[in-house]
Amino acid sequence: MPGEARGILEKETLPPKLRVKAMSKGIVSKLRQKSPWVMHVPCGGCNGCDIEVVAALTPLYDLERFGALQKGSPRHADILAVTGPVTVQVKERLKRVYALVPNPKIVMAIGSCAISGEVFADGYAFGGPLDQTIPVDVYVPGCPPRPEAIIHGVAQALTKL
Amino acid sequence: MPVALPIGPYHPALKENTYFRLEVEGERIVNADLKIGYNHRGIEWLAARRTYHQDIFLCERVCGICSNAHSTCFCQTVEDLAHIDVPERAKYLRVIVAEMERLHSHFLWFGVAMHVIGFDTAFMHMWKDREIIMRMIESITGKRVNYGFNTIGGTRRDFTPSIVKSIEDGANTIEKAADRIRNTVTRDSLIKKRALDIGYLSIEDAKRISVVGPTARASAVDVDIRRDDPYAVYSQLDWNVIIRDEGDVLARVVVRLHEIYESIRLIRQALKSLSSGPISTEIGQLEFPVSEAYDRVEAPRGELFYFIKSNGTNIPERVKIRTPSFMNNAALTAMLIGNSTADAPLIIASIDPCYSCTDRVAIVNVKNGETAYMTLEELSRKKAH
Amino acid sequence: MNRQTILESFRGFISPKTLAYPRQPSVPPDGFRGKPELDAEKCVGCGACAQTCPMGAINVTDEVERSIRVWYGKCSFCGRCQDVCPEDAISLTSAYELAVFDKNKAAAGIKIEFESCLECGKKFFPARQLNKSFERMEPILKKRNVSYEELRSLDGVCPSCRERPEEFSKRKLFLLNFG
Amino acid sequence: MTPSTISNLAFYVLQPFFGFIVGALLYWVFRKIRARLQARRGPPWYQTFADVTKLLFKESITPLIADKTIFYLAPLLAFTGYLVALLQLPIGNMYPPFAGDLIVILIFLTLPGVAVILGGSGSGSPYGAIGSSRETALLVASEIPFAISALVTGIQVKSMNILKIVDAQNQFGPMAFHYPLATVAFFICMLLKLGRKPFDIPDAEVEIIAGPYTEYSGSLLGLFEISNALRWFVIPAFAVNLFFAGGLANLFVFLTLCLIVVAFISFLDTQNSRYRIDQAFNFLLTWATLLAAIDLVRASMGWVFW
Repeated sequence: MPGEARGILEKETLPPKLRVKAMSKGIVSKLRQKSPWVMHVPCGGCNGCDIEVVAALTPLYDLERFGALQKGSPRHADILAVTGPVTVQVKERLKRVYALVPNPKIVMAIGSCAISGEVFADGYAFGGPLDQTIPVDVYVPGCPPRPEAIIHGVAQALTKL
Repeated sequence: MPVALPIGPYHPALKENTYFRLEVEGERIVNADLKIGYNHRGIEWLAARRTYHQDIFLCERVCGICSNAHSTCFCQTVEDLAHIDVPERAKYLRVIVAEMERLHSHFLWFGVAMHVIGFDTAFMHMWKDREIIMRMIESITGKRVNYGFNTIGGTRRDFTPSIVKSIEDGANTIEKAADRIRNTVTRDSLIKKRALDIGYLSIEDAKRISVVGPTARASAVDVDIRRDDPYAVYSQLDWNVIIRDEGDVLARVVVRLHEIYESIRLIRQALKSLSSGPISTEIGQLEFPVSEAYDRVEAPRGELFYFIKSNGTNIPERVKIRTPSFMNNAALTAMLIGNSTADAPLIIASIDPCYSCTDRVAIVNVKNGETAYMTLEELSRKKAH
Repeated sequence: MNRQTILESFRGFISPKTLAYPRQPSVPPDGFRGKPELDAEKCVGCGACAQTCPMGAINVTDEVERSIRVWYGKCSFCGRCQDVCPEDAISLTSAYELAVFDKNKAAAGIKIEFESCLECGKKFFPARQLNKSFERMEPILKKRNVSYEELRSLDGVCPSCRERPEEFSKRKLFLLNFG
Repeated sequence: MTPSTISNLAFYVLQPFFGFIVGALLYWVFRKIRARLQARRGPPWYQTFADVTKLLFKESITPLIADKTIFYLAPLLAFTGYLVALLQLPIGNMYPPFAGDLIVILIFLTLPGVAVILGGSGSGSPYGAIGSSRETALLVASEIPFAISALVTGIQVKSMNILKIVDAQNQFGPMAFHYPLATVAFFICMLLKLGRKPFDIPDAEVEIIAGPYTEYSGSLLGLFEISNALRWFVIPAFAVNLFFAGGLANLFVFLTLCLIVVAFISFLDTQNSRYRIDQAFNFLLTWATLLAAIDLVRASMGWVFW
C-alpha cells in the first residue's frame, strides 16, 4: 500500500483532493506498521514454534519495541501468527478465527509445519498447508524459526500493511 | 443454574489449543469437562510408515518442549530392540542434555505460571534467565528447540572442551537464576495467596488417575522413572527425588523449584565423571529381530513410555507412545471442581499440560473419512475392558 | 510484591537485556543448523540426501539434467542430509532469516549434468556420480588388472541399450573375468 | 461575543486535544517504564498515537448477537465520562471556566466503568459478560474508598469545589501530608481506575481474553483507546489536584507531578500479580475503605495533626 500511495503521489496531474487522500493513506499505513497487534494461533503444532513466538515477546527479543502487542482476541489483531500443521480438527476453527479478524489483516505462517505440514504432511490428520485454508502473506520457514527469524518475518509482514 | 463457560480452543492462557467446558455457578466451578484432539496429528500412524532413523525426528516433534525426552526414549527402545550397546560417554551426554531440557522446561513453566496469575514482571525475568539455558542448548546441539541430539546407538554430537567449560559456567549462572525464582516464588505474598490450597489433588485421586511426574510427586506419590527404572547413567549419580504431600498448586511449584536444583546437581556430576570415548556405536546395517520392546523415560512432565513392535524390516510395525500429559490431564477435572474460574487457568497450567503430547488418542475411521474423538471417560472405560 | 523482583526490576531498568537485533545481526553459535545449502561443485547427484530426509524436503527430479531442490518450507533443519552426504556437498549454514512472501522461493536447487550414453547418445545418468564411482573403484581395478577404459565402455551405456544382446554378452564376459 | 466567551470556547476546544496528547504520552511513559522494569526496551514515544490511528482506520465489526445501541453507545459513554471530568479539572495554572464540583467529577469518573459494563454485556460474548460482572463487582467495591478518600479533601476545606480545594492546599500545604491514609486509599483505587495490576481483573487476558473489550474492533476499540489515553491524564491529574496542591498553580510542576504519579503507578503495576475477584473485593472493602474512613473521621472531627 505505501508503494501504491507513493506512486499516486508522484503523478502531478492528480486533483488536490485525491492527493491529500493518497497522502493520508500513506501516513495511515506508516502508522499501521508501527502498531502491529499479533494474535498467536496455535494450530496443532508440536509446541516448539509456540514457545519461540512467546520467546520473541520476552526481554531478550522484545517485540513491543516495534509496537507489537500480543492480543488474545482476534477482533483486536492485525497479524495472525499461525503455527503448526493445520490439523483436520482445527481447520474449521481457524477459518472462523480468520473471519473474526477485521481488515486489513496479515497472516504469517510460522514454522515449516504451517507452510507444508513438514513431517506430518503424509498423515491422515493433516488438513493441508495453511495457505489452502486461509490466505497467507508471509512464510517463515524453520523448525522452529529462532525468535530473531520471527522478528524478521514480522518486519517483512509489516511492509504489506 | 450452572452456566457453561468455555475455555478454548483458542485461549490466551493456553499456548496450545484444547477445549475446557466448565460449568460454573457464579464464579465457582461445579463441573469440568475436557475435550482434546485439536492437536491430533496421527504420529503413531506416521511412525509405522517411516524408517527407524526417520522416526527419531518424527518422535521429536511429538512435543517441542520435551523433544529430547521423546527422542531419547525412542532411541533407547530401538537399542533394546536391536541389542545395540550405547557407549558410556553417549549415556552421560544424554543425561546432561536431558537435564538441560528439564531446566528449560521448568523455567518455562515458572514463567507461564507467573503470567497466568498476572505477575508479568516475574514472567519476563524468568524467561530472560531461560534464554541463558536456550543459548547453551543451542551451542551444544545446534538448535534451540527440537535438538536432534540423539541417534540410534548414541548421540549425534560431541561436547568440545569449550562447551564443557561453558556448561560449567552456565550451571553457576542458572543456579543464581534459580535462587531468584526461589526468592520470588516463596516470598511473594500475592503468589502464595493465589496458589495456596488451590487445585487440590489427594494422594488417593492421584493414584486412582495415576498421574505422573511433578504432579504426582506434589501429591506425595513417590514415583520417578530415573530412580525406579534407571536408564542412561542415572543410577551412578547422586540425587534426590523431591516429594511434597500438600497436593495443591503451591506444592507443584515447590517440587519443580527443587527439581531445578537437582538437575543442576546432576549436570555438574555428569560433567565431572564424563569419560572420553566414542559417542555412538557404529552400526552398518540395522538388524531387527521380530520382537517388541518398551522403554520409559522421565520427561520434564513425568513418565514417558514408548513401545515398539518390529517386523524385521527397517520400518517399525507399531509405535505406541504414552505421554505424561495424557495422564495428568485426566486429573484436571478432579482438580478444577470446587475452585473459582479465576483460578482455572492457574490450575490448568499447574500440571504443565502439553496437548501436543496428548493428542494421539483419536479413533479415526479412515474408510469413510470420519473422525470420532473419544472423551477421556470413554477411553478409560475402553481400557478397562 | 517482594524484594527480589524489585531488585531485579531496577537492575533491568538500568540495563535492559534486549538485543539490538534488527540493527545488529545476531550471530548464532558455532554448529548452528540453519539453512541447508547445496554445493554445485561437489555434488555428484547421488540423491542420498533425498532418500534419507525424514521430512521429504529434498526433491530429486530427472529431466534433461538431474535437479536437486531443497525446500526450506518443509525442512526441519535436522542435518541428516549433511550426515549422509558422501561428498560433503550439502551443509547447514548459519543463515536463519528465511522469511519470504512466496513459499516456493524459499528453496535452493542445483542442476547436475547427465552423461550421454556411449551407444545411443541418450542422457541417462549424472556424469559426476559415474566418474566418482569409477574413481572409488580404481584400487580394485588395479588389483584385478582391469583397465579403466574397459569398465567405462561397459558402464557408460544407458539401461535400455544394456538390454541389447551384444551388450549383455559383453558384460557377462567382463564379469566372469572380473571374478 | 465577549473576550471571555472566546477564551472559554477556545478552552473547550483545545483542552480535549491537550488532554489526549498528554494522556497518550503519559500512557507511553507507563508502558516504557513497565518495559524497562521488565528488562525490556519498550515501545517508541509515538506508540499510543500509532495505535489510535491504526484502530480508527481499521474495519469495525459488529457482532450479530450484540445489542447494537448499547454496543455503539458504550465507547461514547466512556469517552464522555473522561472528557467531562477533564473539562472540569484545573490543570496547573489553567483554570476551567466552569469550576468542577468534586461530586460531579466523581460521578463522571464512574461513567466509564458503567460504559464498560454495558459494552461487555451488550457485546454478546461470554467473556464480555464475565468481564462485565467482574467490572460491576469492582466498581461497587472501589467507589466507596474512592469517593470517601476524595471527599476527605472536600470536607477539610468545607467546599466541594475543586478550585477551592486546590487553593486551600496552596495555603496549608498538600493534602497528602495532612491525610496520608486517604492518599494511600486513593492510590489503591487509582490502580483500579486505571485498570492496572493487581486490579486488572475485568480484562485479565489469560482468564477471559480481553473481557468487556473482547468483541470490540476497529474504530469503536479506537474510541476506547482514546478514552484510555484521556484517563491516563484525568486520573493522575485528579490525584495531583486533590492531594498534591494542584502543582502549586504551575503547569510545569503539575505535569511533573502527574509524571511522578504515573511512574509510581507503573512501578506498582509491575510488582504485583493479579488478585482474584473475591480477594480484590475484600481488600478494597476492608483495607482501602478502612484507611479512607479513618481520614474521613479525622477530617470531619478536625483532627489534623500537622
